Amino acid sequence: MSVKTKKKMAPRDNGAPDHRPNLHPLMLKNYGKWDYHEKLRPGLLLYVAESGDKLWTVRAGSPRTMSIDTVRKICDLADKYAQGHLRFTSRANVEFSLANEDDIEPLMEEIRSVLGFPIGGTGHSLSNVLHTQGWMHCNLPGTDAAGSVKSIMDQFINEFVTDDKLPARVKISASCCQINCGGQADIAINVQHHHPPVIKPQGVGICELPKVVAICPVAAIRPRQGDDGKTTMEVVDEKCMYCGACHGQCPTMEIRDANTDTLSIWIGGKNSSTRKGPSFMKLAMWGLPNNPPRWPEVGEALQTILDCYKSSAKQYERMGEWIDRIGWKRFFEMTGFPFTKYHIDDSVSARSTFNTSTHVRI
Amino acid sequence: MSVKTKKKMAPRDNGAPDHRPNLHPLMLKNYGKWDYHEKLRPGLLLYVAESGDKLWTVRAGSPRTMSIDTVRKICDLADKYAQGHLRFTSRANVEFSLANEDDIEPLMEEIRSVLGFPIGGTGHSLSNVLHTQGWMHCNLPGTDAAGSVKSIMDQFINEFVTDDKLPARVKISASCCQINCGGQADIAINVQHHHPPVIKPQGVGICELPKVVAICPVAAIRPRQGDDGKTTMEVVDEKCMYCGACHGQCPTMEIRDANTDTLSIWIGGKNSSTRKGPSFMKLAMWGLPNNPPRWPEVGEALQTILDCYKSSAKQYERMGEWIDRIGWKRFFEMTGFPFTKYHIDDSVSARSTFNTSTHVRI
Amino acid sequence: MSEKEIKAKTETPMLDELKTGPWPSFVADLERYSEKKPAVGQLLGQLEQSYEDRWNYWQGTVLNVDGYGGGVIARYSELGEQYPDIAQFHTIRVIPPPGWVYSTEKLRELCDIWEKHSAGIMQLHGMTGDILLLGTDNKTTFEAAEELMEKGWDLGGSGPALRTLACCVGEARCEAACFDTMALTKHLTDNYISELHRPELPYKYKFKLSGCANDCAASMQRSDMPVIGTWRGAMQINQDEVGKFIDDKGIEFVIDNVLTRCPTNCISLKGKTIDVDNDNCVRCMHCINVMHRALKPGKDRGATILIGGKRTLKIGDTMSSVLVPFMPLKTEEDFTKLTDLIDSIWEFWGDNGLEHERIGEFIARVGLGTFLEGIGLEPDPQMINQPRTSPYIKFEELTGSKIDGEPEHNPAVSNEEGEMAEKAI
Amino acid sequence: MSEKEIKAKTETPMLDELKTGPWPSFVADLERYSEKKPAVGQLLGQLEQSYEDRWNYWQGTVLNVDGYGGGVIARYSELGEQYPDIAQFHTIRVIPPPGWVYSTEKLRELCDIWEKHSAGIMQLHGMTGDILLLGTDNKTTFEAAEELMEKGWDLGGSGPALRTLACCVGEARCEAACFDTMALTKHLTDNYISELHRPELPYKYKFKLSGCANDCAASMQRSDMPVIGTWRGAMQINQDEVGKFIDDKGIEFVIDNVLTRCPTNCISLKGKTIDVDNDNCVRCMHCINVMHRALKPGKDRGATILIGGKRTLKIGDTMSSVLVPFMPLKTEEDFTKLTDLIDSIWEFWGDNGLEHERIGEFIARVGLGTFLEGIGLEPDPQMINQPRTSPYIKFEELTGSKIDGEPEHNPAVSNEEGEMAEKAI
Ligand code: SRM
Ligand code: SRM
Ligand code: SRM
Ligand code: SRM
Ligand code: SF4
Ligand code: SF4
Ligand code: SF4
Ligand code: SF4
Ligand code: SF4
Ligand code: SF4
Ligand code: SF4
Ligand code: SF4
Repeated sequence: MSVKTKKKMAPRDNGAPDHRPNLHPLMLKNYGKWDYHEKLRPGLLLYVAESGDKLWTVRAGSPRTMSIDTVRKICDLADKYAQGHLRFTSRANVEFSLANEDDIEPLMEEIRSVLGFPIGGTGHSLSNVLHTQGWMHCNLPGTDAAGSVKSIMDQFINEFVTDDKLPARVKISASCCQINCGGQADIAINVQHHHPPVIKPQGVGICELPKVVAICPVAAIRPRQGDDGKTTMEVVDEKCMYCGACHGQCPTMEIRDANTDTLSIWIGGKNSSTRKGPSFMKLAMWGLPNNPPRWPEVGEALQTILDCYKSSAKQYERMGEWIDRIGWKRFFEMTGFPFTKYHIDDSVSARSTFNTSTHVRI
Repeated sequence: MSVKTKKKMAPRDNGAPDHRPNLHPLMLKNYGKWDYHEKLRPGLLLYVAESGDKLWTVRAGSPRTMSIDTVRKICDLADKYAQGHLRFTSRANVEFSLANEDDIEPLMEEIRSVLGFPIGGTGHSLSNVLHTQGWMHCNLPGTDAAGSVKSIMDQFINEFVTDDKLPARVKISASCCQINCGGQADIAINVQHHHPPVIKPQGVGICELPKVVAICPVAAIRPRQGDDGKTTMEVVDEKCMYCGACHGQCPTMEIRDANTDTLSIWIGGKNSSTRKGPSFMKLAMWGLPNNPPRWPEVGEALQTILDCYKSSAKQYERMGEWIDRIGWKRFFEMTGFPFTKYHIDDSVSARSTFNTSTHVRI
Repeated sequence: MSEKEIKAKTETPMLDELKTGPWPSFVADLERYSEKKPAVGQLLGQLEQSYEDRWNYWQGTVLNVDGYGGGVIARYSELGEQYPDIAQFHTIRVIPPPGWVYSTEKLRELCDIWEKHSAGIMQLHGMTGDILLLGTDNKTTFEAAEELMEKGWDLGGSGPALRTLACCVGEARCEAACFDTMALTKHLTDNYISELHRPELPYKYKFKLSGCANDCAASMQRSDMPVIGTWRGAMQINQDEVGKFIDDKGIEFVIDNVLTRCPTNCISLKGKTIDVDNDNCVRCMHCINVMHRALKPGKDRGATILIGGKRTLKIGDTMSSVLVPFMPLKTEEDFTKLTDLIDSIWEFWGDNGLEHERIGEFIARVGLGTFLEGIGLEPDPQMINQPRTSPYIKFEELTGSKIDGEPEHNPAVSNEEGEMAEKAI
Repeated sequence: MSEKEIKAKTETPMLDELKTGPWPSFVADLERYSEKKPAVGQLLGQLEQSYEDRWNYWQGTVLNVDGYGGGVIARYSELGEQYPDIAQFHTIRVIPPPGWVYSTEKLRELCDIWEKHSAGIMQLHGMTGDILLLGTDNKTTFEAAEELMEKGWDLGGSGPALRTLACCVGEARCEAACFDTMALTKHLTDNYISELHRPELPYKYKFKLSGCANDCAASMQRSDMPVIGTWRGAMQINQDEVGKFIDDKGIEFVIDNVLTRCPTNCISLKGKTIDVDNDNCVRCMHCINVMHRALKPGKDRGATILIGGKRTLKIGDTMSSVLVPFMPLKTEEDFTKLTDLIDSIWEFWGDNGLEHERIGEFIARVGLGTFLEGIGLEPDPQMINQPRTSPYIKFEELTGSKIDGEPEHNPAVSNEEGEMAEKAI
């Protein structure tokens, strides 16, 4: 496919920057030839190559959203200690790789003092919370994400800076609307709507009507002739399941409600195929107030979940595996969270979530 | 609810006969107080009560369909050796319970010589095949069941009369139509239709039209005005999935076809919650000819399955558990059965059957 | 379809092939018996025709014994001309003693009645659990039924009714049994005998009772309401016997056949003893089956009540699922609690179920949550394997989020008309 | 909804609460930075308003760089009057080096460009994997983009297009990696750069690449096509290290944390060594993770290609499922095999997919069987956990049952009119 180009325009379609020049020299040298790694202490791993080369990696927690100034400070440290290279992890942490063991302590010191970043997130820790735009940039959010992440990480800083206090790695995500750009996780915090979308009168007409009608998974939206003769929409409340898909398609379909939206906690999601394979996250608790700036009710619920997890899970048992083993009954008992009819799946494949065995814990 | 009764009518609503007078005296005496059992040899178990009482149980294979003469001969043996009592198992085998060890040999001898029944079906055996009416009595069958059971049990008599040649208990069922009154089993043989029902013209009108229309799971049946002005039905071929539900409701909807119906083999069904819990049976092979009187192609396929199972399953591993462990890939490789697109679920919950992990065997 | 002329068979070459081989032959048996009952010979003739044509010659019809709406499966032959003695050839379903136990006296009584009135064929037993008596006509059906009932027997279920119950041998001979399957089978049969005889439910309803999770009554997929024995609290462990077992079989055997087979990994080995995490034992029976001299179900016993199992028609196979995790089933009051539950289920299903809709299909249609509300049972996490994964929840509750002192209404949305087209990005 | 007047904030008491605590505060950082860039202060003001109202004040719009159909997420503020510097406040998505590795030189270059043209906020990284640069207006967006591209950077994906790829660190630093995640990320990005920039697919398409089953790129539920490393043949076992591990940790630890955790129970203990049933090892990585000095992936390495993962919209969460169990990914030819597969998928989906229908939804709608036919891939039992359970199969094949010498047609069905009503029994 050819691309229209204008005079004086910069080159197009550059593609991905080459990783090789961006790699730490020891990573490039020993590329594909690593032998083993060792967890030395929280936030510090040693990678040993087949060649015998050693590389120490220091991991620090980052707020993800940063000013240019902060990013430059990170670069300064990388230049000073990490041979002018650094990387970010898939959970938005910063990693400095060091060729010299002696640099570990000074680097750690400066990470803490200059950047104000904590060191940890390795091993069986609660690593950085994946999160989304929130009120800072998205057009759909019902809550903020960066703020709740800050609150969560403040609360669980000890679980970040240690690597053996938890049974296994704990991955949390926080999203600002039900779409959940933050993704599945051991624990996810998500927005929950409690009524069908309200159609904002002033907006009708700006969206492509057929597209809005088509996006509704349960065919709850239908075109309607307005009083003024213009075609508008209506929502069949009985059918609507408050999913908000229409809102993403057309801002007129206002699904959010500052008064009635709540937050839910979902747990047991897992991407790794390690042991039993990936799993979706399941509803643990709904109806938590959307309470900025620190969402204390969410923090409390997380504390409860993590306390129970710590006290009862076996080593290497991810959140969902732990609950699979002890059973959801015990989970609800231990946490004291109410089990309600809303916890029971009501989709077409609901039957596949039923306990179709005599396996009970009594 | 009161019941209309006429003069001279026998009593109604008797309910279930009392089991107690029908129980072997030692079973009645030690009711609820059994301590343990021992597998002495194929077809012979010893039950020891807390009281110390011993009861030997001899199990014999039965064809289920019997003349009164045969049933009386069974009674004769029970009178002679089993204190005038007997029972049938949930797989239609006959069980004689003996108070005296000395009676075991003579009873076994007479079971074989007088009844012509084999002794076995206990432990890790292939027990009697559960089956259904077939051409002997039902109005829906596409094949016979008693006949195919006879053929199967002739073929696998060794697996019936031994109790340690198989990794675990093997339960087979054979049904005469897709309804499968024989039920889920480790291996089930079932009829398969290859086209929509053909409406028999002479029959239209005998059934309640709305009921026939209503029973179709995919709404493929609709009323149609016939040439003669009478309301008849038509089937939308694109929608119809050849399920035959309409045929059960109305014999006019002829789903069977002696020329194109085939037999399928389904495996891995399990009712017990032992270990991983119950499972449905899954399609292993389709397109086997419906070939009376001995259905040799079915026998061959069963032989293949059982040979593979024997050679590869671990002890206590039921058919489905074995395949779960080795994976369906290996199953199809070992058996040489073709894996086709028809093996892939296409129902609304099809996604739940996909391999949503990286777990592969390569 | 082409017509072809069918003649009454005098030879049965295909069926004859079923007379050979080590397994007892129903053909040989019936052939012998046909000397007494010519109908049986004709039955074999029609069967031979079916074998030849791979086609069936029975049509269904309806025949009811006075006061009953079911229990007889009536058939007439399409080849009635060729085989007049089986022109009508009905089956009577008879309720057996729970657990299919017989004194020869009672079984002989059945034989006598049946020989007198019919072609004299018995199937022991039907897949639902009935005694199936084959071969009466429109008249002898009634005679046989009357005589059966005279002697205390009763007809089994058919149609949209409670069906004949079935249970495993249970406490009568099995040390694993956690409740009295036979007594409860009798109790439920007698208690609901009217529902069994007079079809008034939306559709059929089957109970099967197993004394433990081994489910020897194969109830999970074959009954609308399985009742399956289980226990509360700790399993009984005889550590001496455990030690003997380990000595006898070796430690690898125990790891490979017991420890690694536990569905919840809740057994651990401590030297020559084992430790069971009873909180996480799901009463699956496996370890008990393998080490049954050493392990036994706990002492506080009862049953799990499940619901919704059936075969495929319409919505696909349904497996039963947990309704009541544990119910003691010892006393009259225990039994009453169970029948109260059944009553409320039948009432809600009766009021709202569609025709030919079994309880599993009904629950799938209305949703388990609604069903529980309808029958007045609290949701219990044991009913499910896992909570919902879909965030689309149809709450009836509006609020929950309101925080004290916060604005009562949503802030005004911008008054500007959207000037630029919005696109999903 | 009631209107209320909104004033520009000079104080941000709620946000200020987010400045305390041990975790680095984006509020504190941005507040400091607002001294350089007033827009950032206004951003905090509007954010404070959102915190107060629990309401959002951004509207979406569309803005495209010449030659591109995506890569810019354009926003205008509903409070543009109060906060003029963020009236337009767009994000540019920039493709990072695979694995998010940077030389400080390149990262500083990015900082310089961004500081020059925008509010100067960076998010490292977005959930899809992009470098997110926040804070340009309708004009500076283009200036920044031109300069970025001048320096060799490129815009990320948005809309119904291929999205920016993400991968784990892989061979660059991880001994578990089974293929070169970075090289393939670069290859696919470059190969499909046009599809990434010009939205022409039915909907978004995401790749995420993980070097092994641990899936550190979290690809299974977050990408339409995960590529996950695996191996063929035997795992590498160093039995000396096994022995050391057992000595060190004890046998119970090995049973409880390795043996019983293997999803296919395929590890057995033989004294101080272990035996892996490689045929049944499903390459889950667990034992290797725990005993990584003793165990390593096998030597013949490649990847599993999966398909269909995404979040909930419309049909509920979908998890990716296996499409190609094993594909070597070493040579150019290997890469070409993969892109051939992708091409055929995009073609079939492109021709038949609905608007806003992701590949997982598409497969759910047309059926996996049809999909495989459409892309010309043979069905493989590894694609599924289990074959169908429903007997209702829509065969295209008619025959199969015909037996030599048997009648060509069904026997005639009885001519008699059904005289009695048929009832389901
Ligand atoms: C750096 C990073 C990859 C990257 O390219 O950025 C990474 C690196 C490692 N991961 Fe990971 N994982 C990283 C994100 C993930 C993710 C994705 C995520 O966090 O969203 C997952 C999948 C999560 C899920 O299931 O949804 C992940 C699942 C694992 C697992 C499997 C855990 C399990 O048992 O399920 C292992 C194995 C283990 O723990 O031994 C693992 C192991 C490792 C090892 C030990 C691999 C190695 O030999 O280097 C590395 C980490 C040392 C440590 O202790 O943290 N890593 N790891 C990511 C760090 C994120 C962070 O900053 O916290
Ligand atoms: C007699 C009978 C119960 C009855 O009331 O009639 C019965 C009796 C026993 N069963 Fe059973 N089972 C009987 C049908 C079943 C069924 C149902 C079926 O066959 O359709 C099942 C469930 C099948 C399924 O999953 O669909 C069944 C699943 C078991 C199991 C669990 C097997 C497993 O691992 O999944 C055990 C435990 C064992 O094998 O140690 C068991 C164990 C036993 C024991 C050992 C229990 C005991 O202590 O007495 C008894 C048998 C001795 C033996 O070796 O056969 N019995 N057993 C049934 C004999 C049928 C026959 O003639 O072959
Ligand atoms: C006789 C028997 C087979 C046998 O040879 O043993 C049988 C025979 C019939 N079954 Fe059945 N079913 C028999 C046990 C079963 C079972 C197994 C069980 O009960 O444990 C099942 C599977 C479990 C279940 O209930 O789903 C079974 C599932 C069906 C179905 C499918 C129901 C469904 O919802 O999927 C039908 C068709 C229907 O109900 O519309 C059916 C319908 C029939 C009918 C009434 C056919 C009809 O609609 O006209 C058959 C009458 C045959 C006859 O001439 O006697 N039969 N049927 C079994 C009853 C004997 C007895 O009373 O003891
Ligand atoms: C920026 C980002 C969140 C973040 O802060 O990191 C994001 C932001 C948005 N996502 Fe997302 N998604 C982002 C990663 C994800 C992910 C995770 C991933 O890619 O790994 C998911 C879940 C996985 C998936 O693809 O399903 C995700 C699932 C969605 C969906 C739901 C799609 C679905 O089929 O269920 C939508 C709505 C849609 O597509 O209609 C959506 C839509 C959006 C939109 C474009 C909202 C809209 O429709 O206008 C958001 C723009 C916000 C903004 O102002 O920039 N976003 N979104 C992530 C992209 C940054 C980047 O390019 O690196
Ligand atoms: S989760 Fe929702 S509100 Fe948040 S960034 Fe994604 S689409 Fe926007
Ligand atoms: S919220 Fe979801 S279900 Fe309701 S109208 Fe909108 S798209 Fe349809
Ligand atoms: S399986 Fe079908 S044909 Fe056979 S008895 Fe049952 S309903 Fe009749
Ligand atoms: S065979 Fe099944 S799908 Fe086809 S018309 Fe009959 S009931 Fe409907
Ligand atoms: S189900 Fe349990 S109690 Fe009943 S016979 Fe089987 S093993 Fe015994
Ligand atoms: S009964 Fe089952 S769940 Fe309980 S300890 Fe034994 S094997 Fe484990
Ligand atoms: S996915 Fe595997 S290869 Fe990639 S970083 Fe994680 S452990 Fe290493
Ligand atoms: S990699 Fe996983 S499946 Fe393979 S042996 Fe190890 S634990 Fe078992």
